[in-house]
Amino acid sequence: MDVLIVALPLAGAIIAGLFGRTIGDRASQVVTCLFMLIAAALSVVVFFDVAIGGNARTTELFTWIDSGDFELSWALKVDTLTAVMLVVVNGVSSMVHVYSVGYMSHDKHRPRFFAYLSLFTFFMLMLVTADNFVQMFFGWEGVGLASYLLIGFWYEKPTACAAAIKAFLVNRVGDIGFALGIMGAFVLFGAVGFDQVFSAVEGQADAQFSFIGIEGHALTIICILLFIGAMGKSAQLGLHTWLPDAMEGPTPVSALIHAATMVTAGVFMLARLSPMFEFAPIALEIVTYVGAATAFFAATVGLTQTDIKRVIAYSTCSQLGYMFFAIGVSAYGAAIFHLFTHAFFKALLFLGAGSVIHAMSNEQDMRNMGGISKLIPATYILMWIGSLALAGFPGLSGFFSKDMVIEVAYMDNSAHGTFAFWLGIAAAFMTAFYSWRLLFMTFHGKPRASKEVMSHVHESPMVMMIPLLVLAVGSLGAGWLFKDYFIGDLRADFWGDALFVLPTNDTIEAVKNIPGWVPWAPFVMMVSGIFLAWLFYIAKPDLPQTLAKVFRPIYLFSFNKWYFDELYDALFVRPSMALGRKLWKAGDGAIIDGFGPDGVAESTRSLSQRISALQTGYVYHYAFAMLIGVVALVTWYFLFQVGM
Amino acid sequence: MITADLMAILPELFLACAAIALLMLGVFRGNGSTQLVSSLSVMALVVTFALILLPARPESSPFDGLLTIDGFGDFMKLLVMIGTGVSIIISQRFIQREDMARFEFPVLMLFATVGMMAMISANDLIALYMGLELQSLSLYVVAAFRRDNLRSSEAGLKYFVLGALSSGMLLYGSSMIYGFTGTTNFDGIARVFEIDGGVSIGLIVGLVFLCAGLAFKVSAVPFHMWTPDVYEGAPTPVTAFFATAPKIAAMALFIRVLIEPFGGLFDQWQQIVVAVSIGSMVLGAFAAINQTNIKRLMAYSSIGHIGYALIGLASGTEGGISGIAIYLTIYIFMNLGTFACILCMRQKDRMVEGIDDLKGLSKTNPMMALVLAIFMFSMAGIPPLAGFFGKLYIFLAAIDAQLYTLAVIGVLTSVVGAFYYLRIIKLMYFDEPSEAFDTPIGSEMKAVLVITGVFTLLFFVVPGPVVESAAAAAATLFPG
Amino acid sequence: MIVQALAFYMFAAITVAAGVMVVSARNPVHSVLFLILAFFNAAGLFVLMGAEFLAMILVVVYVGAVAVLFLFVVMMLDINYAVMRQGFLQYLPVGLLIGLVLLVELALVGFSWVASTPDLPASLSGVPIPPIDEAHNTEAIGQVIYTKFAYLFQMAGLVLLVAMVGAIVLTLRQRDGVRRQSISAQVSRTREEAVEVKQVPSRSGV
Amino acid sequence: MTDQILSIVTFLPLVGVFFILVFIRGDEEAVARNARYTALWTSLVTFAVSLALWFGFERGTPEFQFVEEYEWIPSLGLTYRMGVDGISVLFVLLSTLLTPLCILASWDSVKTRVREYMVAFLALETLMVGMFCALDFMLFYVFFEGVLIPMFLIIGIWGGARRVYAAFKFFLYTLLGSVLMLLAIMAIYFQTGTMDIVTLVSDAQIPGNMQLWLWLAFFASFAVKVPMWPVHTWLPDAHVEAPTAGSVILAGVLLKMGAYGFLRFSLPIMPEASAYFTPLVFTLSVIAVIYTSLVALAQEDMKKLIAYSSVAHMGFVTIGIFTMNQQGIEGAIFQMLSHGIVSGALFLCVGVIYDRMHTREIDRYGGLVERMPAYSVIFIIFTLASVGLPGTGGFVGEFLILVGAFQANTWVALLAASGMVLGAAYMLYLYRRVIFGRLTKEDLKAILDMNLREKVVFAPLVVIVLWMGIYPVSFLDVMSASVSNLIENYNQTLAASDGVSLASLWSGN
Amino acid sequence: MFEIGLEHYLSVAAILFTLGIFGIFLNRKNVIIILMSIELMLLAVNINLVAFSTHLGDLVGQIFAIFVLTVAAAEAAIGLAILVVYFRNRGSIAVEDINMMKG
Repeated sequence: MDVLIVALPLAGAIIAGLFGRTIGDRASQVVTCLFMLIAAALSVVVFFDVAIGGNARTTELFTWIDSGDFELSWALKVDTLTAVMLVVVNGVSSMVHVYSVGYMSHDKHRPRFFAYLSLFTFFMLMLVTADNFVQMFFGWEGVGLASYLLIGFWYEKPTACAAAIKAFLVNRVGDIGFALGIMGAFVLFGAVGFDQVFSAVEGQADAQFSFIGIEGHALTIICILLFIGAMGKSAQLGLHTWLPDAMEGPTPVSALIHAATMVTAGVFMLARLSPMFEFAPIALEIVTYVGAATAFFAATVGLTQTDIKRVIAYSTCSQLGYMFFAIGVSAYGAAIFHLFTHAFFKALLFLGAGSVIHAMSNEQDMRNMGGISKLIPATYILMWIGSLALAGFPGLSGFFSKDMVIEVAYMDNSAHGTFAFWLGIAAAFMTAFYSWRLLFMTFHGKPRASKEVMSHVHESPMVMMIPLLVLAVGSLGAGWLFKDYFIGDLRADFWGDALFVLPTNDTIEAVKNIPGWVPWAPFVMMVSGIFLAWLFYIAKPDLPQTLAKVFRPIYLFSFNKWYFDELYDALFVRPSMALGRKLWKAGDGAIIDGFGPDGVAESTRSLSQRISALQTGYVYHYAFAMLIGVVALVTWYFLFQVGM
Repeated sequence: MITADLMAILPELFLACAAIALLMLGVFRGNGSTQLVSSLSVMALVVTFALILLPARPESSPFDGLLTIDGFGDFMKLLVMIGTGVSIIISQRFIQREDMARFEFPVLMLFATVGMMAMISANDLIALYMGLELQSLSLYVVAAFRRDNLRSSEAGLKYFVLGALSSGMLLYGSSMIYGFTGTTNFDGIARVFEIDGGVSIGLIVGLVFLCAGLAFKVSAVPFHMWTPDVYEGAPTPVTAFFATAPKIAAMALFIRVLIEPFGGLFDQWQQIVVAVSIGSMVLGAFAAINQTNIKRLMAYSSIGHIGYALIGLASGTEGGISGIAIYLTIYIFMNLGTFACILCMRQKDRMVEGIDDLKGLSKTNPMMALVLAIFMFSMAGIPPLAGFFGKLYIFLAAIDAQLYTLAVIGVLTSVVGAFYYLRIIKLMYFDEPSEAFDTPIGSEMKAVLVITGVFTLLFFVVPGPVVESAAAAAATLFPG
Repeated sequence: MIVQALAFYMFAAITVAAGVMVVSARNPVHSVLFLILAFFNAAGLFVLMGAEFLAMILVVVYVGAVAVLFLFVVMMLDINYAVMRQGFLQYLPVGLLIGLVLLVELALVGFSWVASTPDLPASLSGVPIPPIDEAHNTEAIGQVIYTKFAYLFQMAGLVLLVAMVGAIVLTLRQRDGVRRQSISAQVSRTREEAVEVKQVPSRSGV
Repeated sequence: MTDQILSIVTFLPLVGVFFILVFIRGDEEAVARNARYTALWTSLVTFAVSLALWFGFERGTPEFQFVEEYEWIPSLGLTYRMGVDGISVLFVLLSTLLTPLCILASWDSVKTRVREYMVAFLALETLMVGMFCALDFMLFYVFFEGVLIPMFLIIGIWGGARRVYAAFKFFLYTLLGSVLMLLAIMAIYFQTGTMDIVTLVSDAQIPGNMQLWLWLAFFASFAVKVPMWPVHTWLPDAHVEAPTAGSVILAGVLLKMGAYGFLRFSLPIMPEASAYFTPLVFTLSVIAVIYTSLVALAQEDMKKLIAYSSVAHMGFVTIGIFTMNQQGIEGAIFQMLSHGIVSGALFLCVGVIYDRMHTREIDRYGGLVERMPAYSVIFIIFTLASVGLPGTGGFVGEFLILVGAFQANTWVALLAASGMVLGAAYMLYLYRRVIFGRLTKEDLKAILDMNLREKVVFAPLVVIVLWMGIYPVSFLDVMSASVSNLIENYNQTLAASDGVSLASLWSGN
Repeated sequence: MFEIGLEHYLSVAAILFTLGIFGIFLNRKNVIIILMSIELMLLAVNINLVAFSTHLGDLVGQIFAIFVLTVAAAEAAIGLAILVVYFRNRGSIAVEDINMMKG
């Protein structure tokens, strides 16, 4: 069954990808969607079997790499953590597949699209079922590839191509960290299988290690390296720049990859590696700081964006920050729980946004929307549900997970915990603000689109709405339904061996003793955020403009995403190109060739000319040369060899 | 006594008599008999070849030690026979066409060959001198053989003037050696080094002069200056001849003189040989790059090759000498083949000598281009062609003798040298044809091309015979 | 002794002086004549050293044949006085220097022979000069040159043959249209070929 | 039959050469056609025979197998000795695999002097295979350098505009390096008295300071061949100017010869010097990886870009070799194999569109996916393999090398890993400019997708690349015993030597 | 001074030899002078040989000298023949004119 879950998407991808032309659009769609749905159903079965039933297991397929001690196999490890991810991945993926049938109905490359989607799902499943670092890396890079392909799906758009490459490259930067981390783990533990490594962690808890001249605690170094990988994939501050650009891809892609699944791989990885991180407190601290900073940063940027998908993208970024700082304070369960709920409502938001875009004839700029709540009421309602879940409205799924995250940060009772807590609170406020800003700008007010566009606004077809409904149900109920398992009292049985927390670090447990005001703080923030949004965009629509003028630098700073892209462009991209050109023309061309082969050839040629100029053709010169030869030799012997 | 002596020099004797007989035949039959005389000359060479191989010639020193008959000499003489024989064969058509078909031509080559054989066997300074002069005088004449051609006569004149100067030096050196050892006999000279104080500055200066004379004959730097001009000016078959047989003979003589009588002075002459060798390799490699005339290019190439061969001599070991023997064997085949190609370079019934005339040969005459390419790669020393093995043995000897610097310079210049060989291949294969050469080429040319080409190409398959007999030949120079 | 010395110095001085003139005379004919002078005086030196046969040969062969040959060619080619051209003086100092170095070195070698006369066994070559009362110079040479050195003698013959063949092949020209004497044809002529008897009728002419 | 299998594989192509030269007559058209078929069948049969090596090769032993030995030049102790171990057998197969594909790839693109072309290729195959099989030092050298001849002709005759420059540069550059190696071989011969590689590899006793010089001489040859920075500049020129199949062989096999030399000779015969010079190799390799990747980024010519990427990838290989641990070396060998396939395939990809448009300038393309979907798929597969995406052959080698490097020197691992980013950058950038975008150029609008012949060429390569990525064990198995034996010997020798003598190199000896 | 020893003869020979060489490479006039210079050199050699022969009491030197003379005569003949041929082609035997081939 485990094998089938993984293999079905691959089979779908191969069929649609290679034979899509032969079997036609329709067949491709049917095959991939069907396979995905079956896989999703199986995942749910597995979830109950493994997570609830406690049947963790590992299926070894066949040896992959075997080089000295570096030995590993293709394997499917299914424990609770994996099972959760299987549900999330396959669930969201199957919904997105179905949704895409409607959303992409006008595209002429549908088989390719579905092949990519299925391929992505396959890689994601390989990632979550890995029982060793390298297979995880396989899935890790594989999803990066699929993401690349999907972002660049509309290959005619230069921006899409650029975004695709950017996504791949930025991810690669993170992947280097991941790869080096794997290597460090291999050097330290002599193995790359999770089970072998985890069982050896305690023995190596104090091991020292030297990396690029830095002498230090081995586990910390390794964990930081691995975390760099997670940062790349999960778009954490510094390596986040690809995520907003990735919105160039079709919207279902954004929902699947850039909201629900791939970007959470980093969170998954850290959770998976909890036995290692637990022994690397400094690494955890760093995770917390980065996560909190991301949560805050992304939220600030989200305030001013005008592209509907970008707003949601920054929101994703921000929520990922939450998950990370939850992990940073050892609340792995909370992080995964947030991941789980976030998948539902973020996918819902994205698909909803897709529905809006679909309705608005592919318009994505919110400044050109407005006043369509009546025209597409179902979408409007669903977007409300998604936003409420995101903002953490009590009872909805986001409420349980997000509040938990903020609370554990508070209860960590440490500098980084507190830091994360306050930034989290601030971000919660902003989350509410930009979510409702989005709602208000999109659906309320006067229509700002052209007449023609407005006349075409229509509700999406059923094939798109059903997935939305399913996700909405998830957004509404998933938190309430599963909170006991993930973060509640049942969590010990639920997680089993999948997560590891040192008893001293168990912040989820500590939350039980939380001061009374803390759980209320996010709620207050949410309400005030919504109110502010209402004030700005319904009550006094001129206010934002005025504020933007008054606080222009701050506004621009936020609007331009803290100038990260510009910074990287100036720091890495352009210098690399320029350096490449310079090295090519000056390094290879002028210096190496100039002094090397070409220079030698040139001097040989001129030497040759000079030598053959000696051959004057005059007999007396020839005779003279002979004489010089003889005299030189004789003199040589007279001067240096007389001693004998 | 005298019978044994005469038996010992039977090949030389036969060849000399044959030459005289052919001379008479020519005189009586007139110039119309050139073809006949040529053919008979080749026959005479074949017989001589067979006589050398005759097992009834033990090692000996006939004529009171004036000569020495040994395996080394025989090996070199065989090479000389091949060089002369093939040169005569490939010259026939040329001399007919170029209006220089006179019967004296092959006869003079035979006389030169007799001289070479005398040189190779010389065991006495006087015998050395006589052999050398017999050879040189004949060569002076054949160089200027196209007497109505300015280039040819200029070549003869230059060769003569410088050759006379060199033999003057050689003689002066001989006289010194005679004076300081009291004998002209090689065995006697060798014995001097067994005496304490036998080595004197006079002897060394004499040796230097002697070496200068010999270096001129092998055209080693700085006594090489005649080579390019003479190679260019002399009629092409003569150039082919110059590049092969006399080189072998002079090299053999050089080796014999330095190893046998002056073996005791090894430490002294090694320096000369090293200097001369480096000079030759460097000059051969660099100067050739600039050439546009293929015969001139071959001249520089031969200077370079001699430089390599001298590395073997500089090592002064048996391995080195056998390396030279192998090197020269391969060298002679490559050169004869190359010159056969050059002799086929005719456009509109006119000889051409420009390297550029080879352009696009691979399209107009693929087989000839292929053979020439084989020779060029081989001369550049690229395995698996024969030329590589020649260099291999030479450098082996150098490394064995720990002449690392020499070896390194050698291989570096061989890379430079490879450039101009490749340039010829480039012209033939990479460039578009300019004008096709006249076809068909004579069947004797084809035969020469095929034999030398196959030898060069497939030498590596069975290198045994040449290598083993070269080793055996070298061994006879190093008794005990 | 003194007579010998004086004779040596005279011969040597004239030889060297003539040598200088051979090289430096402007008129090639003069050069040849100076060469002849140098040969004569060298012959004198040979006599001083007791090599009479060589001295004689030098005079007979060189002066009688070679030098005259030179003279003949010089006359035949009718060469003008050569004009010194540019570039000559430029090399002169270097040339002189190197020549001088060579000269000094050669001279040093000559002196070193006396200084370090090697302790050699008498007449390594086995052909000692016989005492004058046993055989004079010519006889002594004659005794070995056809026996011990017969091989070389034959080689010398070949060398001369080559020289002859070479000289002929290079310079002999058979021009078309030039009538040549054919002795064998002349000798073998018969009466029948040479004489034609004609019946001439009277009063009609041939 | 099985006793001489290596000789058969080596010299079978020459039989084809003989056939082509002797039996193929007729008008130009017929000659070309028959030459093509003869060459193809010869190389296919050779490949089929060589498969016997794959199946007959006994895994798990470091011994040389299929050894054969005949007298060659006894006076020098030279023998004709052939044999393969786990390291070389794979390269033999790589060579025999690529040759038929190359012939097939040049089916239509080579129109002039087809007969000579095929002869050159078959001769090249003989030399390549022979080089990997040779167990006699001199025999090895003969094959090693003999390769220059056909390659020189292939570049020079059938190459592009600047083919003469490229051919000369290639030839003289590599010749310069290898002649120095020749001297070193001789010195080793006189030091050890044998040319037998098996003996030399297992116990060569060479004094430390001599090792250094010898090592440098070998390095001169292999570094140029690999090519390592800064002696790499011949490669872009040669690649760009060579005909497609020539580039394939050049990248696929010829570059491996240098790295193979390091493995076969430098490490086992001169272990102390290898250890001594490891930092040098690492430095140059890291520079190569980063430097050439950056340069590749700036390229405007497709072939040149891929050529530079080859330099970068071979930088990985040299790092792997000198890590001196199982992962590093196995990774290096694996990387060589996969790079052989991948870069070969990439050159073939370039060839496909070059044949159609006769330009390699990147700017002249764009939006090809529109007209050439199959081509785009093939191209992206190899692009990704080149990038080192897990699941393709490129990943396993690269990753193992990095694992090895991490153990040897973390700086090297880090810097080399940064090459992964740059590698992805230039390859994807290339792909984007060629394949993606809008199809605006008029002349591209009629371009045709790959035909059956071209697909047949690529099919085995795709299969192998994926096979190597998903089930690399089948290759690692073959080499592991030989590699561990190599490392063991190396460590033993190193442990036995005091290492003090090495210092004398710089204080003069 | 008045004791005439070997070194005197050798010195004369050395001077003559050097003169001969000088004649070859310093002479710019005509080739015949070069031929004569060669004769001078050979004469020097002969003086050397005879001197050594006398002082060693060994006849071989003189024999050698005889052969040298013989060869020198032959050489002169050939040399002059070539010279004549050259003159016929070029119309000059000035040394500076003999440079058709160079480089």
